[in-house]
Amino acid sequence: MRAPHPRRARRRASAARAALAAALTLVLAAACGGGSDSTGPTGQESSSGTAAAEGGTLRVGVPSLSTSDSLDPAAATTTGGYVIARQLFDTLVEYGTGGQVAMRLAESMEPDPADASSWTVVLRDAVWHDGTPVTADDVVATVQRWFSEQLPPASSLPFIDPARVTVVDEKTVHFQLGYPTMTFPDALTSPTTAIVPASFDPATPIGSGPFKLGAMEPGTRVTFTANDDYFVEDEPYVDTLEVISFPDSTSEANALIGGQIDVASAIDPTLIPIVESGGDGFDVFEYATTGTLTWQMNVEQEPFDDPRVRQALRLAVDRDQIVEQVYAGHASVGNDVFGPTDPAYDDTLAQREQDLDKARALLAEAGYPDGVDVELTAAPIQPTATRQNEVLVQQAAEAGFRITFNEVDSATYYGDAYGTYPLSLSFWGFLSIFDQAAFTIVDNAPYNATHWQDDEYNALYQQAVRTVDDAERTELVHQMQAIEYDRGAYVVAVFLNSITAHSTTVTGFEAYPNSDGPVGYNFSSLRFDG
Amino acid sequence: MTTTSLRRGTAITLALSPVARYVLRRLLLGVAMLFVVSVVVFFFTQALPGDVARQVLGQTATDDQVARLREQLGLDRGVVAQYLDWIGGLVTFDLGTSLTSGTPVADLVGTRVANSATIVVLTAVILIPLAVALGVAAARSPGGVVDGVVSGSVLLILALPEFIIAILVVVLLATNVWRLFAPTSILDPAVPAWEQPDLLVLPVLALVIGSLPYFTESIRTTMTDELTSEHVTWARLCGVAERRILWRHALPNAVGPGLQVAGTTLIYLTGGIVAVENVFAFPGVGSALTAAVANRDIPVVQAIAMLLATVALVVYLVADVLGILLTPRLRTALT
Amino acid sequence: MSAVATQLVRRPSVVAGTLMTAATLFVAFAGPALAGSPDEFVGAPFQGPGGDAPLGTDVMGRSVLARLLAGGRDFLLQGILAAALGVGAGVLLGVALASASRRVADLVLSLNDTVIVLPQIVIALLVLTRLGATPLTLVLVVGIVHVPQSARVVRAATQRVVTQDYYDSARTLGASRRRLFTGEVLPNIAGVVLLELSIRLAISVVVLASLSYLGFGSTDTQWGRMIHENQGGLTIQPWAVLAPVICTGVFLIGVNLLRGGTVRALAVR
Amino acid sequence: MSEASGIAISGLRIHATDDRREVLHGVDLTVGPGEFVGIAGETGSGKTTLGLSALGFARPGLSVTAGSVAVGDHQLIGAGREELRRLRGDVVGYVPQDPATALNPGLRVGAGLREVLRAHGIGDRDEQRRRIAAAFGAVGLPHDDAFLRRYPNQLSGGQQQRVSIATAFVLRPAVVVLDEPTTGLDAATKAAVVRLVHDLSRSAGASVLFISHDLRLLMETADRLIVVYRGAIVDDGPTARVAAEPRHEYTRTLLAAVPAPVGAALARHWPGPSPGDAATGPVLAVDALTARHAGVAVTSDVGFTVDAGECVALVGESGSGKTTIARTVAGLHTSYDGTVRLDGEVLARSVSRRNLTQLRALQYVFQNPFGSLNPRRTAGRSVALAAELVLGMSRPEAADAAAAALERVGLSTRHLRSQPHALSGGERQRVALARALICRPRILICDEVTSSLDLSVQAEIVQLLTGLQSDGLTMLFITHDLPLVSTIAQRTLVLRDGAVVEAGPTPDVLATPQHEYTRRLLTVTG
Repeated sequence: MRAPHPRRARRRASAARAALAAALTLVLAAACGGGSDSTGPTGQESSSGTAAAEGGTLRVGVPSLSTSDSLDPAAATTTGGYVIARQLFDTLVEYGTGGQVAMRLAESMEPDPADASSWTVVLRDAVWHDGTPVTADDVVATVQRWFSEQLPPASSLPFIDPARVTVVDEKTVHFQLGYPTMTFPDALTSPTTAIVPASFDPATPIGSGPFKLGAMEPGTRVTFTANDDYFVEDEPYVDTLEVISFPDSTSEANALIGGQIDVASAIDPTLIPIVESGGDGFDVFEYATTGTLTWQMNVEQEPFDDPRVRQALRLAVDRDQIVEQVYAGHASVGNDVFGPTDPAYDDTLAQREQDLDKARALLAEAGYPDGVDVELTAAPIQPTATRQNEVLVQQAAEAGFRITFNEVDSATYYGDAYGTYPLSLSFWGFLSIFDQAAFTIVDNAPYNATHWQDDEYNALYQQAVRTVDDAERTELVHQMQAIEYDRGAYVVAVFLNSITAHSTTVTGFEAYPNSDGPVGYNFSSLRFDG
Repeated sequence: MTTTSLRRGTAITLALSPVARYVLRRLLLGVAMLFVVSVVVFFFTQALPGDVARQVLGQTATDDQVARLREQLGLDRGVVAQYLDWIGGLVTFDLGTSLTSGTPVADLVGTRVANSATIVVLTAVILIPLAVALGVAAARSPGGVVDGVVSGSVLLILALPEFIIAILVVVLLATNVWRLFAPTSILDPAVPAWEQPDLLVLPVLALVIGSLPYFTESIRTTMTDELTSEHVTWARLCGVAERRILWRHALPNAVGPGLQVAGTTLIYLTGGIVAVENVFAFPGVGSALTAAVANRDIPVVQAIAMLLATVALVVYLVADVLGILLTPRLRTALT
Repeated sequence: MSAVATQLVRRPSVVAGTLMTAATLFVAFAGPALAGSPDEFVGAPFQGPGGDAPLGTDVMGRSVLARLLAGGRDFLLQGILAAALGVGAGVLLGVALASASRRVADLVLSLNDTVIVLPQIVIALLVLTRLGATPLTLVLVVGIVHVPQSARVVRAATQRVVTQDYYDSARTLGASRRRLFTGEVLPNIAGVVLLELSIRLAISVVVLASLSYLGFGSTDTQWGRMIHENQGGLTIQPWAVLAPVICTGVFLIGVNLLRGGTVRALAVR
Repeated sequence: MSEASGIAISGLRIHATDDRREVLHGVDLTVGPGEFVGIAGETGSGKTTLGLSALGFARPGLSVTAGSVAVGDHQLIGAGREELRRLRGDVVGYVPQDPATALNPGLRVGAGLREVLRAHGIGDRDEQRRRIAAAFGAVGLPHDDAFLRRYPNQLSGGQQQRVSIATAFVLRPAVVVLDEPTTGLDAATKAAVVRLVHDLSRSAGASVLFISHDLRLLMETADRLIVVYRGAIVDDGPTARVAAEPRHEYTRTLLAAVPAPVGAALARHWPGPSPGDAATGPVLAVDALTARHAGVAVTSDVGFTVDAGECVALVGESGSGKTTIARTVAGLHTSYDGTVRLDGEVLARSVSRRNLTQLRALQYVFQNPFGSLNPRRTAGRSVALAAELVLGMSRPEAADAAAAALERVGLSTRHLRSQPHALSGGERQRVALARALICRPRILICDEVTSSLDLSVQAEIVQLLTGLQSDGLTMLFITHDLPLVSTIAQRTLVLRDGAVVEAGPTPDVLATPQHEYTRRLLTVTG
């Protein structure tokens, strides 16, 4: 279904490019005093979309790699770090395309049938990039490394007791937990929990993942080569994967249209028409995710210490308007609770709509009959963040919230003042309801900038994570969500779509709704078609 | 004893040519200026809010972990101690280590510098002869076609920020109107920038267009002054041919002032490149700078700041020295 | 004076420059009163001209025209203030330098040159990151960038004045320092200062727009911000970007024309 | 080049291109071969425009609208671009007014001359070298390689002028136009240059058009004198005839100005010097003055006094230190050893430390009237401001006083509101005088007040000053023009290289100069 037109355009372009390249080379040679006999253009052309179904070089644009991108998956804190972790390594389990936990490096992951106080993991047959097999010893070493080196997974996996992670046989590991929890698999889907060899050295990262590390230019580009011994059949399809950084999605879209990349992994929703304007050669792959830009109301300060004020702000928000104006329709409304793709998500809660009268009444009731002044602090952590904040300022004004929008850069935002802002905006891309709760809601949750604590909610959570029966657990989760819905401190207004623009020559895109990135950063399933 | 040292001192001064002495004096002054710049840059970077340790470790980090990393990075020491450490490194050409990546700053910034230098030099190589040709042509026939076109486009382009020019160039030549050139400059880091000329076309074009008016206008003004000067009038009255007047009598005198303008333009290019690099996703100094500021990678910010200051100093020095060497009045005044 | 005025009026470039400058200033300063709400949503993002939005909609579906009218005043005002601040400080410093002793002047001049060598983009980014991009910080950052260059220009102009006989004449008549400054120096460097001001104004506006593009702009409705936030949609709704660009451009061309015309009119004299 | 041919200008009209104003009104002038013609006229009279037309050239902004200029068979008006180029330099040579700006700063002097030779087809290096040596030799310049490799800025003013003369004569043109070639040169050099031109034209048989505002100079050198006034030739004839029987009123004015006769006292009703304390000693006493510029002494141990009602002249060539002395007295030059006393009281070095009485007592009139008036102030305001500052008058009082003062220096009230740029040089100098006189000074310091004015205007100013002087105004009069002092100063000091070489009553100094230098000054100018 490819029109001949773009092809012709491309050929014309390359002729012009070659001519210009020659001219530039001449100028350059003159500038350098002549001696250079460089051959001008390099392999840029050879890698373009004429590849066969198998092989080829896939060039993927991502928003902003950074110099702090880590080659050690456990230390990854950045987009780039996650991207690298997903290519080089495997987690035991992952969130699959249906939003359910799926096996990855694990063949099976089973709880103690009674209370989930211990879990047994059986590994599939896989080999490291150096050809040696992946064994139970590696898994144990990985876990113990987290705790001995105080790496981030150590604090996000409080239930794991490193001393009681034991090798059963070459392919089996037994986890005796500090306390029982059904969140065990969820917690091990994060790319930071990827399994590394016992002899792991971050300087020369060897993993079991679909790709091996090629060249890395920090903050600019990372190149991977296919791991031919990968355990998923046929994957990866391409020989080489280049992940290229762009400062914004405009240049990413331009590069796609200009034929410099094959996939623009994250596109601002308002720019979809740009890709469409590029002609028949381009398409957009889009799906709903659990990712959300959520407002955090700090309950330790006025005015959000009063639940009525929190409800008032939630009622002031016109969610449909945000979806239409900020996301041009490419998002879905939220209902102040997290995890819409989680099987336990309560979709019976009434959709919260804007109700300005009620909001004003609640504010008055809380002692703010003339409205209230609030400072909103936020960073442009997502392309749409600033716009979403501007809309909130406008919508809330009608309900009596006089919001001053204080925009800072993200290092400032996450600096020492983080957690002290009366009102702020964060992006959460958590994979499940439990994951979200553990990180942002319950007692000791590390990211809880709202400081909201609810004993009833915490108790329900503790009970739910220990409940092995699905139906029972779902019921408890519904109760948790009802509490959040009634008196929580987050305004969950929208869930974002993952929008990936790509050349029509590339296929194999799959939706990973509860994922932390476009197509779950699973680039191994992508291939050139035809 | 005093006489001997005095005499030796005189001998040394006498051994140096006046130009060399001038250069030496300027170099010493330059070192002093760089020292002041280093103090200013250091203390401005210290004032940045946020914390690189937290930036590196991410939000999940505990206060303990942050404190440990800060200690490891040496951020827990006094400001003066940190400054002395840094300046001590600078003196030995050690730019320090990037806080975020842990790699030496020189490695991290090296390719970026080479990339930016490539487009700046290419721009200068195209810009300077072009501006001289246009400026001379405009000055030759004031009110003529070239003059009109030059002043018109000078006006128009002066009114457009470079990033707008860059965006328009992309729309026109890379994406929407014609797809002639690569819209972004995603250079392959494994290959030197100058071996990927197709990716340099548009940034260089945008920079040339953006800095052409100022330079052309200056050349035009200088050349107009020269061509209306008494000595050119007299040369005409002595029967010297117009062409000869242009190239032999007028242009050499315009070189000195022209060099000054070229220097300023070059400095302006290194500063103005930031926005243009952003448009093209160009992996250069400008984008490294904005990223380093955003990540609080202070050693990188400091290194880039010192680099830009040094480049500015050297460019001004070279322009001044060449200007003196090429302007007999100034050169003989030194003697 | 009137001779200069006649010279000015006779030049088409000056007339055109005045018209262009005046028109943009009118749009900018009367605009906020004429504009509909710049924040109201009138359609989907990046819609072409039509209906409630004669110039189409912006990235959030607001009327480009309404925002254009609302966003000029503060933007131009920032540019004007930054230029005034920079040149004002440059005048004080330049005049002080011209009348200071050689030793002091040399020292201050090399400090001045040091500031010229300082990579201003780095300092601007650091300061704006530290203090946030508010109208005040932007004016300060952009204004201060002008000081060293303006000081140099003003110093040269002042030196031309203080070596003139009329300056010495005023001294022999016992004119005070203040009187010498306001009576002899200022009126005679006024032309240079005005030209410098117009150059700095143009640079300020360009720099403000560029900073805004890099994400260091004020969050208020302003032309610079319009360029920044709608930049991605240039190819689908060009008006959202081009309208503020054209307005800024017309203003700058106007200022430049006025400057060029004035220079030539003064030169004739 | 060709046979001696002379130049014939006829019916030449030149217009300004912008406002169609006619600058030359149909001029006819024929100059025979070898003839030395002096062209006199005041600034703006059109004499330079006439001179340049001999090269078929009009300054930008002017254009030839009628008439012809012929040198031998060559027509210069209407000649093709290339033909004109070949004629210029070869058939008609030109010596510009100011060699400092006319010599290309980027060309070594030898190269500059070579450019001209090359332009006229003399490309052979040896031939070029021979011609350059001859040309430089003829004007008395060295022609060794070291000299030829010098840049113009490394030459003295006199040498620069010789280079430009050598350039003009190198191709032995039939006609040479010299445009004020002696302005800015000191008396001795001036005389030498004139003599040189004379000799060159004789030996080359070239017709010379020598343009100058210095009538005295022309009368001494030219065979024939032409007076240009307001774009027309008003007098033309052998020098002796023109001097004896001028045919035009303007020529008579010019001639009257030449010997600078003692004019009739003009303004009898000057208020006169303010009543000082009845000191018996000299009003001004300068003692052991050694002034320095950037550490270098420019005067050495100069001492003199000025008594009340007396005019003392300081005479010397440029660089003799006379202006520095004047500026020291006025408090504008502060780097010196020695003392300056007013009524026996030592004056502070800097003008800013002197009190109002002292400021008022010493008034300074500057050399260049174009720079001494604030261009942003009307003439009336400039004068009134002085009264406000020094006499503490209110604004309306000062305005009245200024009107009166301007009237007394011969200006009308119409000038009150004039901007300086709308005034002529003479008018400006009168304003400057009025500004000084309104303060009723004890001593008026006149620093070369006439040197930048046209001859006829000079006479008027001198007349004004002698009037004031005979009214009893005390003056320190600085000039390079020795004859001028006879009409104005009681006593004269002759300065050379910063030292007084001769001093005494003016008649004695002029009549029986004791010092060789004074004699030389007198011979070259007198």
